[in-house]
Amino acid sequence: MSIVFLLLLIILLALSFGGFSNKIFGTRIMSGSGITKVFAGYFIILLGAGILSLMISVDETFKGDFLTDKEIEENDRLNSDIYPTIESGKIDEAEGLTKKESWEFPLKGRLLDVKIMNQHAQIFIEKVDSLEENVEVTHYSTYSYMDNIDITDRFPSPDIQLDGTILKIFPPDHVTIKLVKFSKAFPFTQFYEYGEQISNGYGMMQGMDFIYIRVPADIELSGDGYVIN
Amino acid sequence: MILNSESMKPIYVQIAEWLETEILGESIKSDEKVYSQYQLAEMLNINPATAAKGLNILADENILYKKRGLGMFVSAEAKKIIAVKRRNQTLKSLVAELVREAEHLKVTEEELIAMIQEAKRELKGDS
Amino acid sequence: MSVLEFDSVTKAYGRKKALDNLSFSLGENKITGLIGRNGAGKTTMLKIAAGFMKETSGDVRAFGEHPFNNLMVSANMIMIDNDMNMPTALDLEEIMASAADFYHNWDMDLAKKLFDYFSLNPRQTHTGLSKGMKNTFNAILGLASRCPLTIFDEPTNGMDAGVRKDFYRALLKDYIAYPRTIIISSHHLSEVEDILEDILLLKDGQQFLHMPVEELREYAVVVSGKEEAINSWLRGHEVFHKSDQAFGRSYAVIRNDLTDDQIGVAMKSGLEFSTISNEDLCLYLTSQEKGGIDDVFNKG
Amino acid sequence: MYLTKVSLLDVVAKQFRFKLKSFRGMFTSLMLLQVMAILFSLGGEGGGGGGSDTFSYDMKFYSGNIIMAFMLIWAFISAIVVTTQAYRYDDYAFVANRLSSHLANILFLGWASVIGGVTFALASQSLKLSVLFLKDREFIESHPLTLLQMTEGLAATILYLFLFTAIGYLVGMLVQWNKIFMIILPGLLFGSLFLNVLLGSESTFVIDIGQFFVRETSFLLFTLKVLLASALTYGIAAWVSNSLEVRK
Repeated sequence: MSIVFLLLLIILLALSFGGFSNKIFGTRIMSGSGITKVFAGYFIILLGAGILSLMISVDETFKGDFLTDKEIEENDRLNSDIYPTIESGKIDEAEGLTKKESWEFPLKGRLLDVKIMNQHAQIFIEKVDSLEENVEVTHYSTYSYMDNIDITDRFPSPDIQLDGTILKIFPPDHVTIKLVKFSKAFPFTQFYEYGEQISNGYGMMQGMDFIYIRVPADIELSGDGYVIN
Repeated sequence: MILNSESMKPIYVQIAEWLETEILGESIKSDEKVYSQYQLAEMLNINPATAAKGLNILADENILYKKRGLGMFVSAEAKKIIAVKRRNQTLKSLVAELVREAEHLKVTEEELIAMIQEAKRELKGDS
Repeated sequence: MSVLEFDSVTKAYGRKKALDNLSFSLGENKITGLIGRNGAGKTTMLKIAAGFMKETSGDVRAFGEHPFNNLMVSANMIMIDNDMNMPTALDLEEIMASAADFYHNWDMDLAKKLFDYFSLNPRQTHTGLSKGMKNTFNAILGLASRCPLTIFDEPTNGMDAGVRKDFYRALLKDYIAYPRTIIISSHHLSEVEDILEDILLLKDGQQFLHMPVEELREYAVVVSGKEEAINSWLRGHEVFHKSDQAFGRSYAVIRNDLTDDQIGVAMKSGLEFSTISNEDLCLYLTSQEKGGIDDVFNKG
Repeated sequence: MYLTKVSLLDVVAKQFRFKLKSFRGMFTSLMLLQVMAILFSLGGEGGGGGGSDTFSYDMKFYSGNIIMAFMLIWAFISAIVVTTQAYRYDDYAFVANRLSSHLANILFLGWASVIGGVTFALASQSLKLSVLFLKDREFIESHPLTLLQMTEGLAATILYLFLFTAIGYLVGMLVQWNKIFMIILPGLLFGSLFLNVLLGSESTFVIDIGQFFVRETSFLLFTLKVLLASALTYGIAAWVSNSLEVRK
């Protein structure tokens, strides 16, 4: 981009010494006081558009929190040791996780077959003494970003059903996001905290989904899922 | 007055002579104001300095006199001075030329005088 | 006080000297005609006087100050020439409005009246004008600005005869009403000489003559007659020009420093005296010593 | 003889008024370039897409950067045009000296930068408005700004434009001084970029200069840098012009 810009600049520089640029930039196309009127008209149109753009924007914009570089870095750091944390059964202590939805199913019998129809999520199963008749299922996920915008909320939780002794985890609905992103020109962002961010954000980063299942300690498990204890 | 730039005479001389003729013909009488250099310049489309030079010739010959801040006026003796001057200069040189031409054409003195007398009669008859 | 003073001014372009040790001084409120052949240094001199160019050596003073890059001189001087640049974006009316803003003495009433008289179009641009119209417009700028030093360099180029006459008349009338120092350079001395007070004749970048124009008229005299008679009589006189004519007659332009006796002697030997127009005289005075155009054909 | 007394400031003010009229063609070119830049910008600056089995996304980027680039070129070339002979001589049709001419030019180019900056901000908003009307997409604005940041951004835009007029003015004067600079300057620029690629180095002279301004995150320091650099550049240009005849 910058090379193209410079090339353009050089071409225009060369042209600027010919009669051509004097015609374009000194404009002999329009002379006389007509120019002033045309320019005033142009300015009014711009002003109208500018005011309109300020009035419209609020409701139309994409919902999502804007994260700073620091927040993203912090989240990345947290997410890097999320596995060991969860594996060691300390999910409550894990940071950087969003608890999205939880289910509770009454259990009949001592058998539970966990069946994943969704390859995306990681399943962890913890046997808990305090539980007797219920299965608690919780969907956690790490943050998802798109260009520094937190879109974690955009991802729905999977549908989870207990069918007899089979816990079925269905895939979530397919999510499609079509976005248009507008950024101000560089002089407007230079003094902002994001000023140093020259690249166009971080692209897309989809968070990890964890399905955390707590079952009574005496249950007999089969099927998918990593059993912590 | 029409200036003749092809003439032998410089413009200021032409102006002076024209003013003399006006004074002789009493278009401008004695103690009357003559044209200023600026009026002359504008009338004749010439530089005011040239016009001033013409006026100054006449002032030097006492035909005109200056009144401070008012301009130039025709003096009382103007007509007399002009007449004397013209007799002494203009007429004299015209006569000299006449005589020279007569010599060329082998016209005798008597014949010449006769021609002059005839011309004079004609002039009188006309007027 | 002299409005414009050149003291041994030289302007060199490389080895060629456009002005060579030029000295003169113009008095206040005079109309001076600047006369000279092409390449005599007229335009160079005027541009140095106007402060557009810097002299190579010598001293130039306009209103007592050095004109180059001088704001005071610029504000009190206008130079009208053929390659005057005007912004392409402005129409003539706006150019006049700008001039009014810049020049303290500007007379918009006069400008407008002249503008209408010469049938110029206020919406027209300067570049769109024909050469004659452009010079007419420039001349209006020069007159209406009423600068204490007003310079016209070949102002009537491209104007038709009627417009030239009107312009010089307008110049004279405005000068009489508002005297100021005016320099006019022209190829056609005959059309301006009546309104001039002084004449400055340049030759090869040097001052050749600087005198009142009425004196120039008496500066030289033409003598003509039989070739032998002329040739013998001319000895001891300053001859500006001599040419042979048909029937063994000769024609010479000489310095008019003759006594009545000398004239008498000459007339006796069949020589005739006549005057010469200033324009012709200037041509002879400034001609290169290469003989006349006839010699080109004679030798060929 | 009555001579008009003049003060430099008075003449500069008169010349500035004169230039407002005589250089107004520059605002036509500004307008043309901005409209062109908005049209270019409407194509978007690129985009991205991708996804997984549960998710897909598609994103388009728009920004005011293309318009800004056009504006910088406009500022640069307008300043060069001001230094060309025809435009320099225009000054001497009326009252001027070099100093007044330079000062009036700088004043005018400063004014042009202000007009350029304001219209740029508005043009950028117009682009945003037209992007908002892309109904099938959700809109995000990457950096919603506070009023203060907006003001700083506008000021910075104007300062950038002014800096570019200064550079253009110097380049123009150098070329007027000696046409050889028409070859030397692009040569230096190209050469520097070429070296950059050849050596694979991070920085070259030209880029370093750019970074000096672009990397500055303090608005105050940035303002100071730009003003000083512009003053220096204009100063050098004025110095270079001293070897030119006032008018031929």
